[in-house]
Amino acid sequence: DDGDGSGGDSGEGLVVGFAQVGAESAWRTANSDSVQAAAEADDRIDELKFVDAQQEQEKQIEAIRNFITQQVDVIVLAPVVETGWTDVLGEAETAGIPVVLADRGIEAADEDLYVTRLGSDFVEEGRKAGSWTVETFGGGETTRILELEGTVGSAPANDRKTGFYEVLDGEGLDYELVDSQSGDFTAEGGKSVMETFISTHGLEEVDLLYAHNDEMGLGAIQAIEEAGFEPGTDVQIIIVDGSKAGFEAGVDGKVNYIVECNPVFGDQLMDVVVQVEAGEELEKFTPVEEGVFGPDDFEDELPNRQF
Amino acid sequence: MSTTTLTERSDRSTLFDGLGRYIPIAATIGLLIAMYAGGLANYSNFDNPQLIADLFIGNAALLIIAVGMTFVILSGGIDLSVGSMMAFSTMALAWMTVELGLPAEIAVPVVLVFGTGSGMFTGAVIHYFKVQPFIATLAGLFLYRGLTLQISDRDVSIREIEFFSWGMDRVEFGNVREGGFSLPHISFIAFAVVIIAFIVLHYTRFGRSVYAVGGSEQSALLMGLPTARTKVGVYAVSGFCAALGGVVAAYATRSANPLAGVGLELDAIAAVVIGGTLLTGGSGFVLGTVAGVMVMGMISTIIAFQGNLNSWWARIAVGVLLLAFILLQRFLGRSGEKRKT
Amino acid sequence: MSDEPIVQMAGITKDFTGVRALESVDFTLRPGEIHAIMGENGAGKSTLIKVLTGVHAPDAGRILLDGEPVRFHSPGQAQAAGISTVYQEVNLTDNLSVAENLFAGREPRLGPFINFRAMRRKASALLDQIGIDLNVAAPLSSYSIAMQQLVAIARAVDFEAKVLILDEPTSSLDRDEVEVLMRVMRKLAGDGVAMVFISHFLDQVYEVCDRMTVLRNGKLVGDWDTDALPENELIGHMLGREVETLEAIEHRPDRWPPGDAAPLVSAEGLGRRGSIAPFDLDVREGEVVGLAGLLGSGRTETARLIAGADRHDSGSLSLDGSKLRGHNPRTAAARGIGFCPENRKTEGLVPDLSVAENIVLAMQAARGWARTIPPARRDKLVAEFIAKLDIRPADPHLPVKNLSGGNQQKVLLARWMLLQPRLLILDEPTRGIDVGAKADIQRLVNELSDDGMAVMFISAELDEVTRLSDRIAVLRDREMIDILGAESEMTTERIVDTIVAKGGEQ
Amino acid sequence: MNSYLKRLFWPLAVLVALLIVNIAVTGFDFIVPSVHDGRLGGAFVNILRGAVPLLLISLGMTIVIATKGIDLSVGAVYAIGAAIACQWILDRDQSALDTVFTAVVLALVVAAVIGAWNGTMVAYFGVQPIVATLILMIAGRGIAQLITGGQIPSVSDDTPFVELGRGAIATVPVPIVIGLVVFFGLVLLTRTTALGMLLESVGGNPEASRLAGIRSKGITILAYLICGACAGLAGIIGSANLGSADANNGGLWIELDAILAVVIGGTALLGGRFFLLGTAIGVAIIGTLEDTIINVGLSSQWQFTAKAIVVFIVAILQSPEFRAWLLKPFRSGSAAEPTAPEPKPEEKAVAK
Ligand SMILES: Nc1ncnc2c1ncn2[C@@H]1O[C@H](COP(=O)(O)OP(=O)(O)OP(=O)(O)O)[C@@H](O)[C@H]1O
Ligand SMILES: Nc1ncnc2c1ncn2[C@@H]1O[C@H](COP(=O)(O)OP(=O)(O)OP(=O)(O)O)[C@@H](O)[C@H]1O
Ligand SMILES: [Mg+2]
Ligand SMILES: [Mg+2]
Repeated sequence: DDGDGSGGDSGEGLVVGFAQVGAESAWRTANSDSVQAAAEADDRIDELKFVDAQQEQEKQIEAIRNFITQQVDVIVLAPVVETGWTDVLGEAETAGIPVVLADRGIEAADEDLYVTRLGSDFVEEGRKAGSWTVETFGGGETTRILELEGTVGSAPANDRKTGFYEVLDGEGLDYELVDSQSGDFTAEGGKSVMETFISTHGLEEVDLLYAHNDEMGLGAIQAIEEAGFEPGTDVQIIIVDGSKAGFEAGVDGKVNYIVECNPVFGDQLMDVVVQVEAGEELEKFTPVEEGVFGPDDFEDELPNRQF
Repeated sequence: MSTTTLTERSDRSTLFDGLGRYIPIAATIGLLIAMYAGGLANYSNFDNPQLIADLFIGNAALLIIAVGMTFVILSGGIDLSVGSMMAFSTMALAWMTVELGLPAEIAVPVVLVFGTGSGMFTGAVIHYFKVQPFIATLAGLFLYRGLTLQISDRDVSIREIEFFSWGMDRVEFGNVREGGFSLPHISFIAFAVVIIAFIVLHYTRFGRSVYAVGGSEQSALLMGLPTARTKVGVYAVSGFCAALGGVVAAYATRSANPLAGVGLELDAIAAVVIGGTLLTGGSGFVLGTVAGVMVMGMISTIIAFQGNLNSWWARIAVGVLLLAFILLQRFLGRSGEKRKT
Repeated sequence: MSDEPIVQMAGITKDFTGVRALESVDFTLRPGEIHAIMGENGAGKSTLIKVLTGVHAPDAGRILLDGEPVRFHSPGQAQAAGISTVYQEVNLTDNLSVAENLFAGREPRLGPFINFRAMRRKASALLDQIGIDLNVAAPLSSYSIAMQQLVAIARAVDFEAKVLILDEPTSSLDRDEVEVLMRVMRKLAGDGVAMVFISHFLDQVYEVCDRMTVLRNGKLVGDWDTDALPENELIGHMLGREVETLEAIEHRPDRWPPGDAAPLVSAEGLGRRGSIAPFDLDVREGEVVGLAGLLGSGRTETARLIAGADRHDSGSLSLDGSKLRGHNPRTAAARGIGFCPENRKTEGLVPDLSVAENIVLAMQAARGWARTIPPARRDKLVAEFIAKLDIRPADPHLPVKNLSGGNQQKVLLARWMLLQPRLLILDEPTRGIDVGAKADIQRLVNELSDDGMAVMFISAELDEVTRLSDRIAVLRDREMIDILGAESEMTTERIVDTIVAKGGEQ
Repeated sequence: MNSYLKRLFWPLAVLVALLIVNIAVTGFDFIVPSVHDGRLGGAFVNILRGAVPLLLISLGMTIVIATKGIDLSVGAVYAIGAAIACQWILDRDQSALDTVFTAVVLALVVAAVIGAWNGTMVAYFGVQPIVATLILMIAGRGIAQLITGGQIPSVSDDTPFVELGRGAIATVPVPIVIGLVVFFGLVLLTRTTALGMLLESVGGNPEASRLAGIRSKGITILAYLICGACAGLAGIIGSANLGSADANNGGLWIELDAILAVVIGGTALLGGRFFLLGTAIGVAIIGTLEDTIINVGLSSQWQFTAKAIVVFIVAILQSPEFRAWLLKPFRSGSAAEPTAPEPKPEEKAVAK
């Protein structure tokens, strides 16, 4: 079971199948670009088969089956959801094709169906945001928080929420969640939900806005400005992702804290893919390097931003 | 009395009138074959028989739902709630078996009965209160999605439930490695649904009333056909199929995803229409729907084999393929049709 | 004939929004009798039938069937209770085959499954009985309205019902078919079936009916034995006034010296494959050209080619001697050719639009969307034509779908008369129109042609064609076989002879 | 006219009910506009402002639906309009007025051309409207992403372009002004000319319209063209409001909301009569509903359910059959019908 099969393609490099979630955000397209560019540049990789599943698990499963039929060497999967992969990954295993997870993870019970996962830890991102909140507001009076959630039901939304409150509750911060609504991870959603927040609750009493991603945060900042408040001052703002636009807002003093979620891990992924194909032993989880940035770091970090 | 034949009758057209309605589906199948041949010529491993089998694995739920949709569209209606209903059914199954600890043997019938019942309710609202189908079922689209999210806003695993492991057990046709193929049980569920639907539509009174109502509801009523029963019936069938699609989805992934099947109703409608069924009702075939689903699957297979399209080129490619398909179908259909206006 | 009534309707009242269609109407039907319901367009005949058979619920009144009070909630229930009906507009589903239409809802079955073979066999046998020969497996849509009407009748007759209702079954039928239908009706009456017959053809009514109930403006005028009510009295009851009978409109001999003027429109070798063989035909200003032929002989096709509704694939058409290019309904209208199609429901009216909008539609189309007809002028024109054609109710804002069949036909006529075309093509304009209105329309055709308008007139009633036409083109088998012009030739007998003779030649 | 007002009654009633709920929860501030930076604000004004893109699309959709069509591609055209405008400005002198002008015109023209293409597919190729527009619904977002290269182009806050979304004319927010202009423009276009009647005629009976000499193909194309242009304009306003264009999520599923608004407003999907004012009310209902959910304090999970319930209520209230059914017990209770002798016959009819 060496996977060389009738690999089909003439070259000796690897054929990799990549089942991407979709193109739902700038983060995601930056991620796709990074992986595609890395594969292109890498001599060890002969071809990258890229499929965009438009956020549907059914389409991803279909894509994996097609990869199996094509007898690719390695399958990279960025799962839309955590559960439901048992059968199709089992099929890949039977066909002798190793699977690498990129970005999101899958349920623990299926751990032996993939070799390793390379990606971010959304719960950890939530925790990072939580820690800064505790640090910044701890000890004072009740911290009043507004939250802009991601798409209802999506893993990053759920995990970033979980990690955040885990720390807040764990550290015993005295806080009140004024309101929490989904802004669908979009600027449009962030802005309109924020407008409603402002007209319903006002901003005078609110201390912190926690936005699950950049775009919603940026949308909300506009709403805050249009209502005559100063984002970053009248209300402190945490955003997750760390796109260029997010950092620019940070430089302008409109954002107070950025938790990075790094999409640019194409090169790292190619290394992992090659290792996996060679049968090397790997840790189950290979974290992507990700930082956190406060007001002092924004200026310096901005030039390094790739998306 | 047959001595006088009162009307003049030319012998022309009798043959054609019989065959004319098969043209769209013939065109669909022809184009499907052409697409397959194109794939064969361009991609290695495209000749693997499993590739065709896979069309019926990944699209088993879609096929079932599209069959239900065929009933509704043939009757001149439309059902937008099927995607949400499917997600809701899967989620409800997960909730009943995992949270409530009900045996799956009970949960599955409950879900199917609920799907059928809510379809009947929708149908009754449409028929008796004359609410437009598009709107009544759009309310369903929102409602079932909302209920699904209220059960759980994250995916739920049901792998521990023994019952759901049956669905993906495979039946092998020849050795897969030596050019055979295998199909899981869920594909057979889908085939069974297609066959039953075919028989019901073509060989039962209910099926023929569906066509009659789709042709002209007013006339069907005046002919004394049970239009109320028919209209309520088609939505019940569609609700049942959507719920069954949910059960199949539960089998296929052994998990429930609250955002599953978003936009699935449009895929189903597209499959039905590509299969030659007219949205105005009264004309079409359930076997055309099978071809339609295969076309949708074949398009994504080709894109996966092509493999070098980024997200946007992939979308554009799907659009262009659909366009080519529909225009060719129109063109072939027309040149053959040449019927009286 | 037993005297115990099988159907009794008493005090039936039915309101539609804004219109009182029936007001306290009584109606009695006895077994074995053929009972005519007479009245003008919009008198409420069809509504009475629909109330009886469960299409509409009455607002007041009671219905007894066999002495038992009944209230049907759908035509299906009425059918199940032994009342079989052919409604006015052909109500079959034309996407299904002829056989399926004949047996819809009562298909022969094997177990739960329909036995198509048996169904087709029975269908052929049934059609054979009333003397028509169709491909029962072909979709109904491939046959003309007249054929569809026959199929609808066959379906209703086959129910072996206690009560058979025929609402204008003969409106598009030829004499021979009507003959057969009447034979069937008499036979059924002999078997004790009670029948309701609605028709605007008085001769037919007098030929088969035993009794008549007359309605006027939704109210009962009375009922009479046919023998006791002479035709002019009947008309008086229907219209509520005395009118000159139709016979007053005589054929005007040699009004138009043939071959005198230059042709206005002339077709040379005009034809379309599969629809009508190439033909030559001239129409001169002020001339009425009739088209005669049996069902499916190609009259409609001839008209459609000249009107530009279908594209011709051979020959040419010229207007005032110059060849027409790009002939379609729009350019035809612009060039002064108006076309009233035979199927007003599918080809004529826009059901949701108001009477006024339907009337001005063609005129507006000719002006383009940007140039509206000034409202004042429009209202005046509409009012004028509503009065001229006596469209009832005379409310221009009513959706046209709420009008009775005959009044809808008048709306369609008004649409084209408004345009004052040079050639007006009327395909079955008098179908389903009451005696009074029919006389009006015939008089109108005469008037128009006197004013110099050319008219092409198609009707299933040969009398009508001969009476109005200056020349008659006779069709058979989708071919124009002769054009009769001399005064001596303008008789029904001559037309029939022509058709038969040419048939024999082949 | 009377029946026209009757049609609007139930949608208006639902709208008023929603407003009352909001006022009850958040006080009169909800409805009373306030002024910020020389621009009207306040909850309700914000709702209206935010609903303008939906309004524009729904108006265009109304016209397409009048021809018995439907346009699923409006969401994608919205994204394309937004993408073209933002990308064009981004690559040029952002503060120049003529850049902005060109960007807007370009986006509108492309959107109109896409609409015309849809119309051509329907009118000339005889493709069913749902299918014809489904193609662009899928491919259109790809085209929008192609334009933006998968990024989310953000224009600077200084460009006059953003005034289209955020500015004010005499304190009235620009989007509301645009919405009103388009609304009255379309009303005038369809009701003072014969266009409205011809659209209804083509939608009500295409064959009869053709035989009456109407250029039904041209009219159909025009309807889709207007709809496309409206969707493009909606995209421009939406992206101007945000200062960025999200090709993937901009206007996502807005077609469903638009169709909903049209139908709530009393226009039937079967073509024929259309009601632009009704559509506007439908849009106001949908816009207010989303805020109501937040104001009442329901979580995001409730969004769909609440929407379903309101849609259901509006739809069913509009049904005369339903109202008759509701009133039935009261009527027969108060006075016995003259046609009372009933119980037996039903059994009889069914028994046979
Ligand atoms: N569905 C309806 N809605 C509103 N008004 C209607 C409806 N059906 C019929 N009417 C009105 O009721 C009256 C009676 O119509 P009906 O069809 O019974 O006339 P009719 O006697 O059959 O005439 P015709 O000889 O033209 O068929 C007419 O004024 C007509 O406009
Ligand atoms: N006996 C028949 N057998 C087969 N097709 C028929 C028959 N009679 C009519 N048709 C079809 O019906 C259609 C209509 O016929 P057409 O309109 O030419 O008849 P017509 O002479 O205008 O008669 P009328 O106007 O009285 O119906 C034709 O396309 C023809 O195919
Ligand atoms: Mg009538
Ligand atoms: Mg004819």
